[in-house]
Amino acid sequence: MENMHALSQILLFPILGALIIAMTPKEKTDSIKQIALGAMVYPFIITLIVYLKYDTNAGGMQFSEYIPWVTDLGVAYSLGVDGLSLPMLMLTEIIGITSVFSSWYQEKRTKEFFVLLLVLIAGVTGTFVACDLFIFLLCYELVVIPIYIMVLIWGSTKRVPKEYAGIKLTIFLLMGSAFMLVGIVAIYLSAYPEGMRTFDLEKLVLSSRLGYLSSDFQIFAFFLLLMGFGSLLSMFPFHSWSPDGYAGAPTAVSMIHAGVLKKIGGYALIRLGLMVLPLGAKFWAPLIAVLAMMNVLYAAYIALVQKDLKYIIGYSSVSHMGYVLLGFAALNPVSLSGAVGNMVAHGIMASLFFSQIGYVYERTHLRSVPELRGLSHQMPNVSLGFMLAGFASVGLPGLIEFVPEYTIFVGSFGVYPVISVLAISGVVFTALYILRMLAKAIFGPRSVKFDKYHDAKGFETAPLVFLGFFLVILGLFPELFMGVIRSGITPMTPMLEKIADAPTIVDAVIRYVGIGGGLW
Amino acid sequence: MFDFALQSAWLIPLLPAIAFAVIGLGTRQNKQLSAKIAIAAISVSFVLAWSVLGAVLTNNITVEAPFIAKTVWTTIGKIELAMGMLIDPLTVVMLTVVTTVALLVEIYSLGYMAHDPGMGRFYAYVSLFVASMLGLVLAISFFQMYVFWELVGLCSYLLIGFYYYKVSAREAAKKAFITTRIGDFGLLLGIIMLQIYVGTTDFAELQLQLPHYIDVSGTGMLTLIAFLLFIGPIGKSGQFPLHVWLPNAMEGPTPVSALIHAATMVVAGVYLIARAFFLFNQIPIVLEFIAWLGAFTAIFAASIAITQRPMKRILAYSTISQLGYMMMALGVGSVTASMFHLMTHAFFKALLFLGAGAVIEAMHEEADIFKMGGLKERMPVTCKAMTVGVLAIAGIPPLAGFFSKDEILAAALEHNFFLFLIGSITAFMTSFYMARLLFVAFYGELKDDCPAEETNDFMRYPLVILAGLSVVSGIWGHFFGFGEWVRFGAPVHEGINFFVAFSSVVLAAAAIWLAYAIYVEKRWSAHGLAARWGIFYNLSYNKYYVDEFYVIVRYYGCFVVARILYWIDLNIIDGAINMLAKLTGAVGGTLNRAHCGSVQAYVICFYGGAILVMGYALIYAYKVLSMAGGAF
Amino acid sequence: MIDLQKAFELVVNIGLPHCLLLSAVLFSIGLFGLLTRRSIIAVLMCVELMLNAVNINLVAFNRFGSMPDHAGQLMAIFGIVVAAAEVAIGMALAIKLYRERNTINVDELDELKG
Amino acid sequence: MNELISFANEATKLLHWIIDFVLNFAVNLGVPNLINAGVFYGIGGVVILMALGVILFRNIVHSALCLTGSFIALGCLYIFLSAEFLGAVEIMVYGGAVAIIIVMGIMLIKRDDMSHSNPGRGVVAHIAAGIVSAFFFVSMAAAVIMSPFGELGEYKLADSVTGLADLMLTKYIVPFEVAAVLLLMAMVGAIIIAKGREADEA
Repeated sequence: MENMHALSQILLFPILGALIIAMTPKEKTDSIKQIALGAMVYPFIITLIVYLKYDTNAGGMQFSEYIPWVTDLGVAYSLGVDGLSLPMLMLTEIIGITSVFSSWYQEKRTKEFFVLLLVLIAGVTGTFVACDLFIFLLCYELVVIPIYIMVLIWGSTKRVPKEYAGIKLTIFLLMGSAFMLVGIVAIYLSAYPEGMRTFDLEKLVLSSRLGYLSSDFQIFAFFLLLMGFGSLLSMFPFHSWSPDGYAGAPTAVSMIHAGVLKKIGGYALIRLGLMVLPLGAKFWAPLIAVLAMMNVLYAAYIALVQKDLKYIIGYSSVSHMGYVLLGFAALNPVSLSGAVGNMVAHGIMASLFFSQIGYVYERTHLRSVPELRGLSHQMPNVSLGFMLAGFASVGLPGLIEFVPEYTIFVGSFGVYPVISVLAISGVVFTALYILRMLAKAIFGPRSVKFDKYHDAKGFETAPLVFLGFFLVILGLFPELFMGVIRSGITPMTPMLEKIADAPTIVDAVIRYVGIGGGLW
Repeated sequence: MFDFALQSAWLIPLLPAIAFAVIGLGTRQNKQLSAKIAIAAISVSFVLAWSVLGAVLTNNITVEAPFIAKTVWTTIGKIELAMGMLIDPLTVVMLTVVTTVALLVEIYSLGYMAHDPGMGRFYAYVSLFVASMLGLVLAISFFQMYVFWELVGLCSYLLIGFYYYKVSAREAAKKAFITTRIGDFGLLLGIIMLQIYVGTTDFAELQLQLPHYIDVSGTGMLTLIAFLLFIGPIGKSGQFPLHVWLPNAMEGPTPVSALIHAATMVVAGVYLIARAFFLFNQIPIVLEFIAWLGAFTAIFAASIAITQRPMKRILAYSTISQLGYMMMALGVGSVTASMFHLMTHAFFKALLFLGAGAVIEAMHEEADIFKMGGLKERMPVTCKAMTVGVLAIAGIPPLAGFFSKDEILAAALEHNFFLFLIGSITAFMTSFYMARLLFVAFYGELKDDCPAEETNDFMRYPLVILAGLSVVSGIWGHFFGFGEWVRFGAPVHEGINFFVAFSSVVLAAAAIWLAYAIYVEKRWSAHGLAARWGIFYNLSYNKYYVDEFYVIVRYYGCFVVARILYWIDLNIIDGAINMLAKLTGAVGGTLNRAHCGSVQAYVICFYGGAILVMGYALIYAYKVLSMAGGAF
Repeated sequence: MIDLQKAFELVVNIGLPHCLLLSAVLFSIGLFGLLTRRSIIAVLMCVELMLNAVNINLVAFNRFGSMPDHAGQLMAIFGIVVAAAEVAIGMALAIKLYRERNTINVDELDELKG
Repeated sequence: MNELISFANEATKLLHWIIDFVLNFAVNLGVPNLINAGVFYGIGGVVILMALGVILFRNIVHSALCLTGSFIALGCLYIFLSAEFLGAVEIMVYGGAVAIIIVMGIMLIKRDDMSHSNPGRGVVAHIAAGIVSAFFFVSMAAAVIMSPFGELGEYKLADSVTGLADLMLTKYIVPFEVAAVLLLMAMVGAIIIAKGREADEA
């Protein structure tokens, strides 16, 4: 497998599929769908094989590929996966294939839809397998365009027009990429003297480890990255795109965006922010922790009064990202593995939610909780999906979210006790809004107006079966993904111990205000 | 056989779990088959559980030397999260009680649920519940306990909301889950702090490390942890002020009320404290708190139960009251009394609930006891079983409640006289309202339009068996050394404290006589009494307005704050971003005017720019050249 | 005083600067026409003038430059090729435009207006 | 006869001497440069006048005529700059083909009154254009004048046809091919654009 270019296959197969679809006549919608499915099934299987073959004992980058590209700039087509990116890659493929399933009845401009969808998936995949920052940026930018077009053409207008939603989503994505670009270029320029410069991640990490990046520079550059990736991860107060965007976007885009695209923010914060700029990460960590707590509570509160299903899940995802940020901010191996695990868990959960909402909306053209009543009478399978995702969201043991959440709490409590307590109280609010939604939309008396809609049957249950399977299996056997994540986090332990005593923003403020150690 | 059962005790929770999976994925449409699968699974678990009891008795497994087997579930950082089984007498009591009651309830449900289209679903949920509950019982660590603690909460939610098309059931389920969730939040916090400060949540390891930890760090943090841990039981076991969900939980099918909300799940809190008593025992202040809160809950709930009218609600408040009793027993330091009462209570309360279910079904879903009457003639077996149950809970010797309640009261008396007093008053009230229930519903005049008839066999035999257990379990426990076996600390065989026994029997008899006088002989008018004690009657009848208080808290604490935050989100945070966008738009609009559309204007601009660049280049070149020695 | 002899020589000894100046004059005339004419055909003609001015430069540098080959002329030929292509397409567009809009005036074409 | 011959010789010698003398005199006076200058300024003057004609005539046919004249004069200039082949190409391609294309275009478009067929824009546009082009000229001229071209060698170049052919078919073969493709594409494109939609024809 090492020499079979597995990662290239995973990355390029969807693009190949997109090309083939582009050459297929647009009337042949069935063939288009089959090609799209094929273009996702193959990489999914390869990813599964890679996942199972990954040697967690050895750890580190495996399945690496390296082809020099622009040697003058130090750019190379360099791919590889480690314990951090492999779960995210697996997640991407799971959600990618499911998004094809749940777009199966997309009748409007089928051809263009699937071309864009496959390009989108390829872009997201690329960000996770790239070992070269240039490739990373390239793939990230590749993602923006399809999203905008897809929201505009296949989106839906509810509280805000879909054009507004689309532009908001895109602007925030681009804003993220602008900050990120500046940050990455700054790192690129500072890491090595001219002539030795490189975009290669491992070399940048090495440079940081050798002390080429000064503390002040790290603080500055990390701030840029935090703005970029933070807004991508819907960090408070840059979260407002998330509910609006999801509400406007078509099902598949919501699934991919909430499921994986958002996670690029968290992934890159760890991969780039923490590994290359550890001192910067340490400096800003208390601020991130406070914002994370705001994320959790504030978004959970707001989700409580939402009426639109997609808004509830949108705010819910903002709330869950707060846990990820909290896990990041605590900066210890336990909390970090929890953060990565939570990203995986939330990805599967959120896309299950969105696929079920998409099914209901496709049939009834309703998303408002007060109008949807007693759906479980007509749609038991869809209701099962809602309940699975809902209880996973509540953090019920046996479903995927529990172990990562517990891990984050254990990891962060020792570092930020007060913030953690507040964040943990989020589990109560999560239960409040999720159960409120379930109670109103799913349970209750039968409403006759839905009798004409049939339940998800046969192929329509594919997203539920597929995501539900992972939701339960990874919940019952968390070692399946937590083990891989651990192999990615453990090598960072010495670095984390080294920065444990580095100054933070709190120290800086204390010094600035001039209150000496005596008072504190 | 016994050794095999001990080694394979993990099968006890696994079999119902498999039954859940099979029913849920395959046979839920087929009612009879689903029921058979579930009952088969629980029967095997039942046999295994009793075999484990045998194993514990023969293999000399005691509280000090439990049988532990575990496997690593997952690892976070360096912390290994293990799952496994810890078997000691405490576990065995719970195992046998849970499997026995569950088996009887599942058989009873064959009759009770026969006409419900959701019977397959019912058996799936019940199987999942039994599996989770048994997992909880076998837990080796706080962590494992929390995992299954949440799962039983889920099952409780699903089963309360079993009639999901009823708005009241749906709301009750939500309320139950969220109220217990508040407790779980405290429990989770406690467990996390235990993990961080002590380093483990494993019971056996904790027991070893705790003295050392206290030597090093004192009990300050441990007090906080113990308080937080106790919040979980407050929610789950319906202690004041988180008891509000339990009466509403009666919206579920009656067998569920019997199994989950009377006999097993709600006592999980008691079990947790008993299991971790080595921890609580280190911190007397928490124990004191537990005792007083338990006592308060007991008398509080009993005082509500006196005036309630629906049969199941009376029983629900009775459950809360009895749980308070158990908590009080724990608080005064008597694990034995608490667990003993837990066991006997499980039997007679399940009996009462199942009987109530039979009655309510016979009355076509009419639950108000004042609309019943004279059922003794129509349902003789049920009536006899119910009478046994009532006498048992009232503490009439030699029924089960007498022994267990006496043990609690004796322990309380040893600890603090006021606790004993509260306990005794509660016992009096309990006897009164249970007798009231019995007299109003079963004795008195038969109403003309009463549709009730004797129940079918499936429902009758479990009642009889439970009645039998309610009679004998107390005697067994008392005379065959329950106290030597299930205990904390040194084994003490407490004899009957005759002062306590005498006073409680007198009180119980007086209460029953009082109920008889009011409701059968009509010596005093119930209405007249209610009118005379109007304030107390209203307070009690309206459950001290706790529910209303929660509604207000929920409305102002959650929804009003949430609306304010949403307004902030829309108008301030989003507003700032939109403002930024508008500003950009305005700047762009201004610049836009330069785009007049004339190509030639663009060309002018282009060449103007080119001239500027060239001019700059020329000036620069001129400087360079003049430095080099003359331009021309 | 101006050295008359030297000034005379400067004017009479034709060299690179003279050609470049001629090219500059031609280019500027073309530019002026480009900016002032309304007819698209006239604009096109002015563009041709500017292109030719460029070609003068190329040839002049080739003639007076330091490389003894014909590369400059070759570039001029390529320029001519491109200009020919450009004029063909430009005329086609102008005709098309006239058919569609019945005008060839540049100032009436303001689709670019933002 | 001998005398006659010797006279002739003498006369020839004299003639040679006179010619030598005149030539020497002319060279000493700088006459070749003068001729060069005369030719250059003559051609340059024609080019510039014709170019001015292009932009100043009101009748677009006259403009086109001037353009052609300007191209032909430029062709002469190229020949003067010893780029004979290029001069021929210029006259043939620009003076012939391009001029014809433009005239054909004019014919296809303007059929009515030709006297005001080449209108100008307003005064403001003229002033702006004048300023821009004047500045542009000044900056270019300044650049030319400031540049120290120094003594540039004058090489005796080979025959320009041979030299161009050598380069075109060896070193610059790829641009040559590309130019060929470009022309082809331009031709096809021009046809398609000018031809219009199917619907128009139908």
